[in-house]
Amino acid sequence: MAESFLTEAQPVTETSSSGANDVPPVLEAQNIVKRFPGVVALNDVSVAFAPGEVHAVVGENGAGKSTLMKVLAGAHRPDEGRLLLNGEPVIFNHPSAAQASGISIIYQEFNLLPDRTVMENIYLGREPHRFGIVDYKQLEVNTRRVLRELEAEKLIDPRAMLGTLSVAQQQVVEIAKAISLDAKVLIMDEPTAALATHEVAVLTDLIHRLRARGIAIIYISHRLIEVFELSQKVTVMKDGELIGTKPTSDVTMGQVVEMMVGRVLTDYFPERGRPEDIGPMALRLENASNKMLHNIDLELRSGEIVGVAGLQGSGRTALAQAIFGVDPFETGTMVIQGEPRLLRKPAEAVRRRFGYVTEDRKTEGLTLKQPINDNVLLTLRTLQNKLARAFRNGTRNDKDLALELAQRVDVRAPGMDSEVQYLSGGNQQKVVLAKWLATDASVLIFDEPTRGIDVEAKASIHDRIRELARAGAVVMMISSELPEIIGMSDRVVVMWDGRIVGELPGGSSEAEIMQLATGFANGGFEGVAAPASNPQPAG
Amino acid sequence: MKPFRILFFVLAAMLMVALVACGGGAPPAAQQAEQAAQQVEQAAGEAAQDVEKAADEAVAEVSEATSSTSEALGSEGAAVATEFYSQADYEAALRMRDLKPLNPDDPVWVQYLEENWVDTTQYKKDPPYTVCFSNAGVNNPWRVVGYTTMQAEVDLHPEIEKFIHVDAEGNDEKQISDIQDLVAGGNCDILIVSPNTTKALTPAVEEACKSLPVIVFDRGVQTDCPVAFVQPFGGFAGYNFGYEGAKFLVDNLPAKANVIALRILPGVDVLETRWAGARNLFAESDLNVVAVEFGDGNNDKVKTIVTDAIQKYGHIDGVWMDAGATAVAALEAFEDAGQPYPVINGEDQQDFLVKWQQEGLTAIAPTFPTFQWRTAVIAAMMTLKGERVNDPWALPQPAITQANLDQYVQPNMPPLFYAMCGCETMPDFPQRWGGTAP
Amino acid sequence: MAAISPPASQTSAFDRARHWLRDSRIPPVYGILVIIFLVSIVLDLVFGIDDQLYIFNRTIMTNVLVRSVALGIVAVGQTFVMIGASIDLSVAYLISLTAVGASFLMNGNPDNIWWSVLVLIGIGVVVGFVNGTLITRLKVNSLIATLGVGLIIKGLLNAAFDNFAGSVPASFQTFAYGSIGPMPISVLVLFLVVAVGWFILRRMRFGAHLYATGGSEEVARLSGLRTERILTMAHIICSTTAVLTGLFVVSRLRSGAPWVGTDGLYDLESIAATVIGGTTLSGGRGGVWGTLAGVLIFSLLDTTFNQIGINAYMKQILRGAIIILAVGFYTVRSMREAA
Amino acid sequence: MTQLTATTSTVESLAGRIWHRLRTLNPVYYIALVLLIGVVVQNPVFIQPDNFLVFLSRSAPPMLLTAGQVFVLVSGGFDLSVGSVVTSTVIISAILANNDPGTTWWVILLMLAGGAVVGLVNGMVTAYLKVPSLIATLGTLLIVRGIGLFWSGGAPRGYLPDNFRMWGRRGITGLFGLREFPYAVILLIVIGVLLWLLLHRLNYGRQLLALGDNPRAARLSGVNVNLVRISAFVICSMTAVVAGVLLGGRGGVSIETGTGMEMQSIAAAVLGGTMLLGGRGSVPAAMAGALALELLFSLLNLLGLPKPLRDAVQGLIIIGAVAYAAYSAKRNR
Repeated sequence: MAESFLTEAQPVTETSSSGANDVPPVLEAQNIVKRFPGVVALNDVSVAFAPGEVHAVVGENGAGKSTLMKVLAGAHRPDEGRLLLNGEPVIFNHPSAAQASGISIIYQEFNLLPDRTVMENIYLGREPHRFGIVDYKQLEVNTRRVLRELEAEKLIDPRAMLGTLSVAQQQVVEIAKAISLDAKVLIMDEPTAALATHEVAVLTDLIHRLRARGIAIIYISHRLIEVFELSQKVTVMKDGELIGTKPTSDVTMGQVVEMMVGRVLTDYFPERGRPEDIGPMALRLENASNKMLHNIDLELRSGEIVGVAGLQGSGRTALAQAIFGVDPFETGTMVIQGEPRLLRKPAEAVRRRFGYVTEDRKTEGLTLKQPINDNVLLTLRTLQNKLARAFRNGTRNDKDLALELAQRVDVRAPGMDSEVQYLSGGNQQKVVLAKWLATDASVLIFDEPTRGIDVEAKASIHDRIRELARAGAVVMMISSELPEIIGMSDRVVVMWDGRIVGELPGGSSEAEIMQLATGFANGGFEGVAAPASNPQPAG
Repeated sequence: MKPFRILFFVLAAMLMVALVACGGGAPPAAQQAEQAAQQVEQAAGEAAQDVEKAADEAVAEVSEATSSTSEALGSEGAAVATEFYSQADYEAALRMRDLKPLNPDDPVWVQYLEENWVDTTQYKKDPPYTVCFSNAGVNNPWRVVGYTTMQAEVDLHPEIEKFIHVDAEGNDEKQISDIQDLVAGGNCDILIVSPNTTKALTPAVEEACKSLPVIVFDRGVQTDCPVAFVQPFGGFAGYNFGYEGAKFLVDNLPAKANVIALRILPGVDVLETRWAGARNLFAESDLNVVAVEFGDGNNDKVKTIVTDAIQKYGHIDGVWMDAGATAVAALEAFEDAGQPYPVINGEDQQDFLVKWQQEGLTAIAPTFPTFQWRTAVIAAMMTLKGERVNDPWALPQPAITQANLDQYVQPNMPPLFYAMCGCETMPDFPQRWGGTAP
Repeated sequence: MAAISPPASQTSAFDRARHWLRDSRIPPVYGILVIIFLVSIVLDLVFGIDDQLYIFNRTIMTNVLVRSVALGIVAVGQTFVMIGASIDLSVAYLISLTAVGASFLMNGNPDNIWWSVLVLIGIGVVVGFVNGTLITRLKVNSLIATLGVGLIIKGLLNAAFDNFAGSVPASFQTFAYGSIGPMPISVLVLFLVVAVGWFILRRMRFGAHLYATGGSEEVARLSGLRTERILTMAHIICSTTAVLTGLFVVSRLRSGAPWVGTDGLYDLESIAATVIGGTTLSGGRGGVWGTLAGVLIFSLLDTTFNQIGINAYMKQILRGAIIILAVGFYTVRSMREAA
Repeated sequence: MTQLTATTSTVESLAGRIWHRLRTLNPVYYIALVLLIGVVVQNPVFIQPDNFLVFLSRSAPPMLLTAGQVFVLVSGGFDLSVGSVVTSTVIISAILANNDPGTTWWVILLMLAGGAVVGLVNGMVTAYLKVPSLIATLGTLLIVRGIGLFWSGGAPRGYLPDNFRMWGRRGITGLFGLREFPYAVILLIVIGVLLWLLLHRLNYGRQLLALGDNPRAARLSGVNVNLVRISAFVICSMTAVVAGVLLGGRGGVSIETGTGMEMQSIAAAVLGGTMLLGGRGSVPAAMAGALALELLFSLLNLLGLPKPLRDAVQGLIIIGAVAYAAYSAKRNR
């Protein structure tokens, strides 16, 4: 979609996917075209998926992967082209039709209901029943059976409310739901996005088992390492078109990246901070605690990027939110520029020139129905409540400032008055960044700054983060992607169970970080999932 | 957009049905009305000796006739009321107009126009008494003045130990529950009911009659079981109210004068009969009733209606109202439009009376007197003491005219104080009614 | 706090009761109901105009239940749509329509009862279908769609009838006035409606699907549920309960007038009772037993206010305050739980 | 998707720009225009400046009420208490003023303060107790109305003095050769412009829109969420007081004043393109929505449609307008 300044991608010649395995495909898409007003989301895409195979689909954001998956799963109807299931043409009018044909999809955002029990979630729409009356006993039996197949029956109580489960447990429920559908084709859209590394291992294990059962798995991910570990075939998409499908063993990671972006990416990360950039101590936490965090001691210096590593739920986000005053510290001190002060609410943090790029841009970072202009200026405006300055809103001055900021972070959009809900994930993230540039934030906290965005936008955001540090800002960066932590940080802080369990210099190895993050070094190990708390009877 | 089309079709069909139901065929209705009216007169005339019997026969035809009449009168077929019109009642009201109180020396609130004595010895009881009152609501100024007067009357009777007031807030359903509660409580010696609507409260009153003596006043019920029904003109006050105002307009306006009829809302019996009382007279007159509109008793809406009517018809010469609470707002519409005041009927509210006196209007104020709230208590006391009472108790229904206007203007009272309360001599007047000592 | 807590085996009866209450999933609104009940007794003792406590008068307590019937039945329907994250403001007008329609169609003749009831339920189904279609297919906000449909019903009704029309036969009035033993039939009908509502919501697939639709329309749709149909069905159920309430009202009044529904404030009060009962406006949570308690709170207050002879306007003020406080208590409580 | 440049508009020519502007103009303006033409065809004298001003001054209270309601609606809430605030303003003012012209000013100020208190209660209950505003304001609806009626004993007492009533009833005479330029219209313009500035030209308004769009994002961006939310309710209640002063002035004391205005104001705002549950809305468009409804009432009246059918048509039009908006929003995606 983005009008690339790069050289045109060289079309990769289609290599026939024949060879070792000549199993007939279970699901095949032929010449699919899908248009949205003003955009061709899919242009003449043909691809086939074989049983017992993990087929990775990769591409930048906006490449059309998700649209293709929605077409396969019956959530969108293609404008042209057709789908073949076991060689027969099929038309899905509704996701349920695809589901009935054995095609299941696990979306990026969980499709589960927090206020319903596990078993109700797994069998939603397919409850065993007689005359419309649900047989809850049978439902529980069925659920237990499915969980047993996944070797997860001890992990999850079928009668527990879903909202009480951990993220990883919920992921298992999602997969259980797909399995229970007797799926022949399982589509997984970024299944590891919300998982910590060791949780990924459980998932990988599960995928191998599913594959052995002859299920075709379509696996979408930005994480190329996983793709290469798991998949037998890889399909690359770009700008709504299919660039090529190859056996994974035939290509290198570099080649795939090249197909994705149309160039060789040599340098992922900007240069690390030089000693002369790193300034004096600007923010210090002493023995700070709240419900989720225990005795946090932390020093942040200007000009330095501090990476925060840890598993999901280790308190990384809680730390960011405590510093920023969302869920403030209850005891302890925070010293800001030599002045002891705990921030009690975000407004106070913003006034002190703190910035917080949240983990989830859609629910926490952006006002989706407002134009780019207003999103970029939102924080600045909260600082300008004096009447005289307040009137600047809408003036030429203001618009120029917003435009300048948007250009600085390289937002691509039809205009400053386009609503951010219509932008791609990468551009949305850039808008969030611009919002904090507007206030000249001197302390910046990034929580998963590049989650779910494409390679190009990623690099651009990494550059911007380093630039800010160079300019003297205090930067704290939380990330689940260890390469990002390692590549970006001048110093790495590792969290576990609401505590800081170690500090490592920049450039430490993944192994060193993981040892701390998984708690090996602390004499304890918390499994994939905590036991289900508070089982609730159904009813 | 298939559902869109289906829905549109359904809605359009609903709308068309409604248009037809509203009497789209207005033009021939006028002729029919005349014929029907004549038939009705005949029918009524023939049955004059035996009114009771004739009423039943006439009702069917009458309803047809009056509905057409109202269409002829209303702009384009104003809503049709059939249930509340009875030719016999209308004539009874006209007959009452000629009657004088049989006990002229007593205060007006215990006067009666006819003798309909019933014996109450079976209810005789020794004091102290617990009097229960199920009130339709105190949701308009008339009812507030009435209820205040009633409380003052209760205070005059030391033999009443407890006075239990239950307010239905204008809700039929609630009033039924209230009456059931009062009866079930078993403490009431007598029950006074001011029904919210005639028809809906009838079953509940019938049920209550089985357990204790009941007095009904203000609006009626369709049963004879209460000991007494207290109302001016013995239940025909509505017809007289409307007739009084309409007659004044007919007498004081030239032929072809434009008249607008302002009503509160359709379907309430006391208001429907008022319009019925006026409608016949207008139909016979040469006045030009240009519009019949409902203003919800809302000053703002009334003003809008009158302003629009003045704009549309150029001039309005007469205003008939079924209730006077918004009379001043209607007059102000004339002031604001720079037009001369119309000939108008209001009611006995202070703001209207004051305006009338100040501006020298050509006006009349028929009343639905609030003193009947006193009478209800008095009737209850008479019942419990075993004295005979009238059922129906036909109170007089005085109107305020130019001749006696000065007597009722009391600028120290609130604007929506109803002058015909018979409360001037009661203790704590005027403070209790929200007034200031003159 | 933790330091001096007794060992688990020696928990007091109170603690055990508390845990039992928490595990039993009794809607917390029953706590409010009990509190209001106790307050009523105190008020009656202090300010009561009767000699004895009305609470212990069986007839009056039965009347409290009878008072709940009209609002209770329609509030069950309102609970359905609110679980589906929708709302229905047209019920008051539909109640009027039913009341008028019933007395008009039956016109005092007992032979007309059955087909009239069927016709009216048919009208209810159509109205529910129109509401549901507007909301699910044309994507009109439920508040506006049902307000608009309500206005249309009101207009058509007032155009056709401006008055009490006809009457229902005496045999039909057994619905409102008859009783089986000490129990009024209407109260039995209320409990039946609540029980059926509970059964549909908690035991039937449709109920599970409705909760899912209200919890997240997107999730439900992607799980293969026909959310449009489900929500439309919920609206049809709601309109049907409104018809039932209308039938109850008319059997009580003997004859229906176009204003009985709106005067009864059934639209806003059914929403308030449902919310007090623990069903959230955002959908996916709640149930009919909670709603029943919400309705009982209203009628208990009505009766108490009558018994202590409180001024009608003061009554309004108190009622408003109780709505806010009850729901406030709720949300604050759930916030504490979440934290 | 291109890199952003200073000139974002792709349309160059003036005519093209005007056409673009007309095409993207909120449809409510066209609805209002069509209705206006309809009224004028039925009643040509309507368009005479004097008559039109009378109409405008009559429409001023609902228009102001709608403009105030927009503030709450864009913040993601509802205010059902405005009708009660109007009623109580009229009733309590009459009691306090009691026909003494000397009291007018402090009574009006007191009423505005009272309105602010009601808004504060609405806002604080919504913001701190987290009660959904639909329920919170339903509660205050009962409370405010109850207080007004309790104080007066159920029937209006006292008079509104003439200098109080002039705001809704009188005007400046002899201006531009007009019979009278109503004060209500002046107030409408002044307050309308003020509210427009507040929502569309002040930082406050953008924060309010952001809050309605995504409260959590707004909070994390430093918006003082509670303050902004509460102030929206305060603004709404205070405009309701102004509407009450105008209505009391226009019609005099009555307990019926204000009934049903809450739903009407919400419907009018929605007709003007305000999105329920927040994030989108415009003061001028909402006022145009209110004006369109008033024009519709006039037109239906002129057409001689019986009153009941006017309700039905009003219902149809509201549904139709919102369905159209939803339909075109879907098409534009």
